[in-house]
Amino acid sequence: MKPYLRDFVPQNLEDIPEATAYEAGYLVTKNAGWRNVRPVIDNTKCVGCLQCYLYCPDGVIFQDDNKVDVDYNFCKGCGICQKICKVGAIRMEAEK
Amino acid sequence: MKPYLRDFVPQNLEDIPEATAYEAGYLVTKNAGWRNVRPVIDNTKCVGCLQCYLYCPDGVIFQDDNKVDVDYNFCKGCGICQKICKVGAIRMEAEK
Amino acid sequence: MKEILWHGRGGQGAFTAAKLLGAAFALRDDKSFALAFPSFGPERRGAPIRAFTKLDNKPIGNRSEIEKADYSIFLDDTLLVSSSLDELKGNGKIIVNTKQSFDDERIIAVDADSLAEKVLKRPITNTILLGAFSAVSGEVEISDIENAIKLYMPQKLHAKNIEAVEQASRLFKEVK
Amino acid sequence: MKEILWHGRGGQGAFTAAKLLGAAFALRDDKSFALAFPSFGPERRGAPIRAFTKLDNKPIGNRSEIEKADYSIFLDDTLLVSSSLDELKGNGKIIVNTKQSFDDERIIAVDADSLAEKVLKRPITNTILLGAFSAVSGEVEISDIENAIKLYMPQKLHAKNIEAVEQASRLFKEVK
Amino acid sequence: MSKHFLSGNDAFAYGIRLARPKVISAYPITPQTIVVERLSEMVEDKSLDSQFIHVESEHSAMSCAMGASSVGARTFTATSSQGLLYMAECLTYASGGRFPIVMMNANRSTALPWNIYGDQRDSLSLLDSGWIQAYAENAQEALDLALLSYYVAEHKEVQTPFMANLDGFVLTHTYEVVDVPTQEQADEFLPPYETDNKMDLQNPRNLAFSAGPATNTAFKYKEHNGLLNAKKIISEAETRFNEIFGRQYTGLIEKYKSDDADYIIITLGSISGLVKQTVDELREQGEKVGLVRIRYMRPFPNEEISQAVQNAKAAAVLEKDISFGNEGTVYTNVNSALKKFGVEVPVSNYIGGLGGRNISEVEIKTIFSSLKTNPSGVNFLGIGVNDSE
Amino acid sequence: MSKHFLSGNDAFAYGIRLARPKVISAYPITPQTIVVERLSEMVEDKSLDSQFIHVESEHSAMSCAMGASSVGARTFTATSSQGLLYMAECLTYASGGRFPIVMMNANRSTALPWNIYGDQRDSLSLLDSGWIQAYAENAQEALDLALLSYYVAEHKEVQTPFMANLDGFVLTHTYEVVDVPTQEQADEFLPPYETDNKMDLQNPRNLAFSAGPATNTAFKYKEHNGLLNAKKIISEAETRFNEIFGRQYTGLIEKYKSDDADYIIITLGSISGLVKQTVDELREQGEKVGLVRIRYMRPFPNEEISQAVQNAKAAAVLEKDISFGNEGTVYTNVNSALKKFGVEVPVSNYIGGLGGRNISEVEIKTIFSSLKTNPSGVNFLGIGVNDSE
Amino acid sequence: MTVSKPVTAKTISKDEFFYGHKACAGCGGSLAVRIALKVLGKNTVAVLPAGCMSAVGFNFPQLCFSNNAIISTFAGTASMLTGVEAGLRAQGITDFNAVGFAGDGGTADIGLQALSGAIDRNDDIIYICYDNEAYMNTGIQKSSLTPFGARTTTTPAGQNIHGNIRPKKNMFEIVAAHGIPYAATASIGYINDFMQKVQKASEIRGTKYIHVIAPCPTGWGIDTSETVEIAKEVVDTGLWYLAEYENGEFKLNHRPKEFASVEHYLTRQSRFRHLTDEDIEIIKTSRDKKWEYINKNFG
Amino acid sequence: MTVSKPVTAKTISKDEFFYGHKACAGCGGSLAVRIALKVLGKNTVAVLPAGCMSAVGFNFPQLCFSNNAIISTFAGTASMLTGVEAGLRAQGITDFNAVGFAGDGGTADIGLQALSGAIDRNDDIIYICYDNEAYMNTGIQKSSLTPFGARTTTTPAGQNIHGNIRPKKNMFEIVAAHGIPYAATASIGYINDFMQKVQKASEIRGTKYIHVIAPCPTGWGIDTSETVEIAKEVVDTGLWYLAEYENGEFKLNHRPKEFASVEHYLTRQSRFRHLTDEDIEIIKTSRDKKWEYINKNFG
Ligand SMILES: Cc1ncc(C[n+]2csc(CCOP(=O)(O)OP(=O)(O)O)c2C)c(N)n1
Ligand SMILES: Cc1ncc(C[n+]2csc(CCOP(=O)(O)OP(=O)(O)O)c2C)c(N)n1
Ligand code: SF4
Ligand code: SF4
Ligand code: SF4
Ligand code: SF4
Ligand code: SF4
Ligand code: SF4
Ligand SMILES: [Mg+2]
Ligand SMILES: [Mg+2]
Repeated sequence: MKPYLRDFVPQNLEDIPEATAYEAGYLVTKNAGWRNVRPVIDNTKCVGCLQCYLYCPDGVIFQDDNKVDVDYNFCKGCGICQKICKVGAIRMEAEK
Repeated sequence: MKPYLRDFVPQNLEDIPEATAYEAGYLVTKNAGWRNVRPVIDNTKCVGCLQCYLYCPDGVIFQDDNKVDVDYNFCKGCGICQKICKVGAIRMEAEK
Repeated sequence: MKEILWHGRGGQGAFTAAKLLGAAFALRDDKSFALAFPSFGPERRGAPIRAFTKLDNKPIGNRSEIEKADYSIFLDDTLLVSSSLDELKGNGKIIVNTKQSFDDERIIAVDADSLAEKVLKRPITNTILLGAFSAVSGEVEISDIENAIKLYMPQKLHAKNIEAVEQASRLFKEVK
Repeated sequence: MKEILWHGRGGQGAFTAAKLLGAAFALRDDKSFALAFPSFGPERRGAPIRAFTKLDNKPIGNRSEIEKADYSIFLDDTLLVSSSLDELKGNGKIIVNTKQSFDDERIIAVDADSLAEKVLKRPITNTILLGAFSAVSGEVEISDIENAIKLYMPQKLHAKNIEAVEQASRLFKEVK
Repeated sequence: MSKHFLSGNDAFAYGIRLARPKVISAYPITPQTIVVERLSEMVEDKSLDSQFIHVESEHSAMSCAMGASSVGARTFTATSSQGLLYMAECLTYASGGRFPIVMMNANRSTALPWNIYGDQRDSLSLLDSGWIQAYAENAQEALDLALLSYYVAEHKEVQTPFMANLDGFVLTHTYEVVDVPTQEQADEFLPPYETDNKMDLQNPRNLAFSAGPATNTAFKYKEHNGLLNAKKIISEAETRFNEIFGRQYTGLIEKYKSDDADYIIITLGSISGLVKQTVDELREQGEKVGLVRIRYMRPFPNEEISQAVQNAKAAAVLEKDISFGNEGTVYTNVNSALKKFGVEVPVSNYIGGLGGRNISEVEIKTIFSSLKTNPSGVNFLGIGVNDSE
Repeated sequence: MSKHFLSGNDAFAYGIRLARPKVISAYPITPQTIVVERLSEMVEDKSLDSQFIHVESEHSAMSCAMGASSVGARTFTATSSQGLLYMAECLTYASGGRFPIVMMNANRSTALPWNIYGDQRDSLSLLDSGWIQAYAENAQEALDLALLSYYVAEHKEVQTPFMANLDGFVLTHTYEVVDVPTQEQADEFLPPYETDNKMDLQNPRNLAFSAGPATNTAFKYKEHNGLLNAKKIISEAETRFNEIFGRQYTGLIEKYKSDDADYIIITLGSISGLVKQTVDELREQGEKVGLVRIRYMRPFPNEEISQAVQNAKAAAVLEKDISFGNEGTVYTNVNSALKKFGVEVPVSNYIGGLGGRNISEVEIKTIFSSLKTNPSGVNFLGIGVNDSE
Repeated sequence: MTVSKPVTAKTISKDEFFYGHKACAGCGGSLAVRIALKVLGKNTVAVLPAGCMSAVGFNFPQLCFSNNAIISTFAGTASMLTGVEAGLRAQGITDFNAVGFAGDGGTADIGLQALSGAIDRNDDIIYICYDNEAYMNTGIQKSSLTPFGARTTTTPAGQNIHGNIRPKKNMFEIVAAHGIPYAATASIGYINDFMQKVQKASEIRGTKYIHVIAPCPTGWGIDTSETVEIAKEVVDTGLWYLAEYENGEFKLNHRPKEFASVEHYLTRQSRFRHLTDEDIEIIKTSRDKKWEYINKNFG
Repeated sequence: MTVSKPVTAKTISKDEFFYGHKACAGCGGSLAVRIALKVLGKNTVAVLPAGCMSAVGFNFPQLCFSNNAIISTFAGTASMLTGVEAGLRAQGITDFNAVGFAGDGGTADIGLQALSGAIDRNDDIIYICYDNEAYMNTGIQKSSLTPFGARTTTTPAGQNIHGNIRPKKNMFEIVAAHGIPYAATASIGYINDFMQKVQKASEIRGTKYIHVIAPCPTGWGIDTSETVEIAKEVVDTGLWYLAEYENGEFKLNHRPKEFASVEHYLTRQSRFRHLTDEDIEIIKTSRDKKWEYINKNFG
């Protein structure tokens, strides 16, 4: 369970709800464009301690077979995970 | 220094101030009509301890030559002074 | 329309009487209407207050205070002053709780204090004056007042107050 | 009216550049007018933002965002996308901080990062792009920009940024 | 139904009990307090099954009501004067959020100077806040409004909070005979509250969000239409009300002998009773006078008022408020209606009852007679000044 | 004087510094914040000798300002939107107390939905609160209003608080050239604040008291007249302002090519710039169009507007607000003015810019052209709906 | 910290600053206001929010304060005080006291936030809460300082609920937790103690808070003559205590040798007359718990 | 009181409830909200007042909470929570958490009164203050939780004034002084401690308050990657402490063996960079005084 991207963007009068109430977790834009650097996880080094997962403010690190992976649609490249990873399994790479 | 009764009661448009600001301590009505019983001080018993003066919620007991007296215009007859007076110098009398 | 003005001090129950009278009158049938209200304001316990009852056989549109009364009722005779008579309509009457007597025929004296002492064992005279009003004015039946008391006073006060109303009324019925 | 659109990320100083440009232009004489404003909104640090400068020789009544620009200036080439060209007027130009080169003549590339590294010792390219704009467009004199910098940047940044503006401008003057 | 001798506050409390709100939050203020006291007694004696929340201010009273409404609970609150102003932020919040909260407002003057008595500056100064605003004439209408209000407010096509206004003291504290319906009747009239505009554990939703420039107008337009739809739903509710309770109300305005009247007073609230009585008297004397009583200030009865006065020779708006530096707010609204409908009847403005000043029968007669000669401008009752420009 | 490139907020802060307020209390809210930040900097760097009070809410900001004013100190505060609503109780308190506080309001939409952008529902929804309300067109006028406001508010014949409104973002956050007067000029223009309406250790007074039914109307009448007097004093202040600063303002309204216009837009605030530009353009094409810009909503320019539009064929009120269940509030006020003065020019209403939606030149042209054919009803820009009844 | 000699009945100013007011006969609140003003003297600017004291003292043209005084909004006591203080200081005036008198509702409920803000800024003001344990001016509704068990018009006592079910909010400790320069509790039943605390407050710079129990015969259901007695009794029973907070330390000023009867205290008041033995037991237990705490933490 | 096993990185719900939001990169507040919701689970109704967290999470149609969530007025977090709780309970629904997330300004300033009211009623809600030490959403203005010395846009640092001149209000102790069932301090730098406190709060009935330090890279002037580090450092320096209040007792949860360098902590943040040695001395002295108090009073 997690907010996720939808195709439909309500814009017209009919699509806009009557009250300020709408489906929870409805996403229509990504945050990828915010990033200058991206975290890259070296799965060979990762020990699955989940500290990066715990401390990511955006919650974009997820568990993947006892290892972890990043949802680059929403990672902002803050670099917290890189600092948190005690074994140095994460490095930040320039986006360009 | 004390609020006191005035003769002039502002009622007309001209007499009413421009803003909600007026002379401090301006009284136009008495409280005597509130009283069913009145405190009467027996000056022969009074020892001038001033406790009645201190505890009167309306501040209507005043010092008079080391004794005390009551401003009956504003005394409400609550009876606190009578209870406070340790020497029994105050008794409450029916108003009628 | 009959207009009844009540005078008392906060706590003496003037407004309760005003309200009971209104209820007694208005609930008796579909053609009776009443308004009852206190004088509105920041008055505190001890301060003189007024209350109002208006009785009519059609809906009453005027919610203003009564200026001239058919009956002006005083729960406490210290409140009765000479200008009190100015508050009466031409043939208006004052009913006052007092031990004094008056030689003005517009003023009807009732020793409600004594009656209250006897019947209620408390110095509350409002229902007694209501009983007196009923007898004097004939505007409302004792049974209607009893009905109002049952509806709008706490249960434990019913019996004594009904008794008070009846005794007060009897006082006048006898006199008359 | 000349309309200049600025693109950057929060913190890169796009709006400062927009404002300096407006000040440089408008304070030079009584016949020059400018508006400068950021894109309004809850955007946070890191999010792409836009800023706007409008230059004219009469008071500017239209406070709306620029839809089609004479110059669209990018402080960061990751923000430059193919649709960026749609934001230009017919003869509009893009000025972009980049190490790449483009074979579209509407796009003018400036390696502002390198120049910033050299002159400012910090990766802040806004005044460099302002210098570039001055040289490319001829809309505003270097001296006016310097004046604006002196008025609206903190004292300790004056010298370096003036240097940056001048060097950037020279870059283009030479090329041209 | 059974007859009772009740004050306006009591009557409203009886009506609210019949409506079975799930949550009641309120803060004391004269002259509203009695309605809340009654409800706390009903909760204590279990004749009303409701959560009674003692909040620490009116802002919290409304905020709490919105919280309860946001999970689909029917809610009630009440206030007056300073209290209404103190919760002003929450008023637009509730209407923008389309929470169909019902609030009783005891109309009272606003400080400064302080004054606890009845005038209507409190609610009329917040006319733009997106609430339905109704004004009761007497205790019976007060009780009935308590029931009608939920019907209208919660209706799918309306979804708008409802402020029922009772004149302070002269209505809230005045006792009169009131027919109190039975719970069965009330239940037949008023369905339970159902809505999509709520947080739901089965079907999570995000509420009360931001909407930027692109979509904001749409939300505001819908809100506006919710209020406009209320016109129809008020009428629907009143018809249904009459079927069940046998009392028919008349929609946004009440016309009293105005159809053929030459001179009309337009007013609202409990003073209407006295105006009616005066109309009757003057009619007996052969004067063709009438009353148009505004029952709802929002949605505003533009068309209804215009039609009601179009054949008169002159009309006066009598109101208990003033928009300083202009004129009475009701007058402004009425004028706008007449302007739009091209009604050229001259209309003057009488500001009366400020700070609880009594409006007398004599004054009402004076207004009627002044309509024959000087039908214009802003006049203050109790000052004797005509401020026409 | 010297020229600067300033935002509306900056300009206002410069103006306030020149007015030398003794106490400043404020609470942050977008898009007002900058003005307060600037002032806190000026206090820090000692270019302004003032007490800067960090209050914990807007209610306290205004309450603190009233406290300071009640001892005779010139005071300033600023707010916007939710903040203005949160202090609503204090607005009527300040006006009823006749405290000549100056407040800058950054016009912003009000929740719900949340929206930080500029529309004018905040201040227009509190039009009845007894404050003078001015609306600036640009940063220069903003700065000048900061000085003019104290002159008018504190004048013996006015004694009324003053709300200077700046459109959020499009004015508060937009930079343009502003002439900043010297302190000497400002001191010449604006005398120190002197009043009897204060607590004074030498001459004790009781303030902000109660006034019952007998006297309340008198206080309200005086308050009303204070606002009406402001009309004269605004004009006096502007004349004096021109003498010293060489800029002449035009009182309650500004007429822009409206004298001979067939079609007129009536509006307020910064959108007027675009309307002027459009008028110029259309005039060049031979269209007889014009603008009436409302500079003051209170006191309301009934007569001025009526005169300005009486010879037109049609007019439109363009405004950034809506009184739900009725129409735009400015429209209502304008209609009432025209009704009273018997001006039969048809007037329609355009609600635009809600929640910061842009109003474009094309839309303004459309309004002008629609005036030729369909001059009535309530229209929403950005929805394409005509709501005429 | 106090340097002056403690003020007494003999030495207190003979001026009356609160006089001719329309408070009920025997009103404890009016006694608190009267005495505090006499201690503070004529250079005092008083701010009173909506509540009984302003309602009875400011009915134009009956204006019952002879010093400078103003009504604030109900929520605005402290913030208006801040403005008064800053406004005078900004004009170069320094020899004055800015004092607020707010009821329990105006202090612990709707005025709490502004008070907290003023303490946080450490504004140089005196804030006196006269606590009559309910919203009296509007007709005896529950406030957060209404004690457990009390009947009010919004906490009716009946078969199902025995009056107020929540304990009294602890304003004294809440204020102390702000690190205020001076805070104290008092009772009009111990008026000398109260006078000295007011005097002390006037001699300290920064924010001062005094919380004084001021019984209300009307709301508590006692005779008008019993106000002072009952204000003493509440201290003697240990249900209220006299203490100070200064320099970060709590100090108990008065320790009853043995507690007076809680039953007697409660049953003489009609607001408590419905309480069952169990209810009274709860009250005693919570008192004892409080005193455990006091004994542990107060100097 | 907690019976459940403490939640950890391994056992915490894999659901994400706060996702796709527009907070600045590295935002501490969003981490606090995210983690708390993961602990509380899907039957949670969240109330957020105006502030960064609502501003970044609720821009229609980008709605970033997958649980039920609502924005309250800025002042209305606690009172809206009360309504949510009462409204659900009145409908017979009991298996849910009502949680509020308010900033320091929304908690200690404009929302304090409503919070105090909710605690006083002992409403069954969890109130979490994410403290980033200023009004961040409006651009870094001073709140009453801004620490001494910090530069904000309304407490500029210059020749005459060195940033904020007032100490941080002590919300934890103010809340505790209300006699709340449970209160705690926390830091996102010690996330396990925070998680367990949230878990504990969810298992206690009545009002719960958790005050979590949540650094803001934008407002504090640090790199986006340093948020967690600095949140740990503030605890290690002793400038913040991890504690609980329960059953009327304070308990310290973590005692740094020796304090980390205050200078290092301060100077790495641009908001403190202007501080003089004397300013820093003041900060250290007041920390030491606080720890004296903690050592004396906390279990
Ligand atoms: C915003 C607002 N809400 C409510 C009121 C109504 N009100 C006036 S006084 C009062 C009661 C005051 O109680 P308290 O502060 O305890 O003082 P007391 O009357 O007991 O002396 C209330 C509720 C008001 N004036 N303003
Ligand atoms: C009544 C009111 N006043 C002011 C605001 C403006 N405002 C919105 S968020 C905010 C700052 C919030 O600060 P804080 O509570 O610390 O949360 P943060 O933004 O730091 O997360 C302010 C001042 C508002 N929304 N409502
Ligand atoms: S912190 Fe490092 S080791 Fe631990 S899960 Fe993340 S990447 Fe793997
Ligand atoms: S860089 Fe930041 S947002 Fe991206 S995964 Fe790492 S912690 Fe999360
Ligand atoms: S209390 Fe008694 S003895 Fe003392 S002064 Fe009063 S009357 Fe005299
Ligand atoms: S009876 Fe009461 S008011 Fe009169 S003097 Fe004695 S204490 Fe004072
Ligand atoms: S109600 Fe109580 S507090 Fe109010 S004036 Fe009367 S005795 Fe005093
Ligand atoms: S400003 Fe600070 S608190 Fe707000 S979103 Fe950015 S990092 Fe988070
Ligand atoms: Mg009280
Ligand atoms: Mg914050």
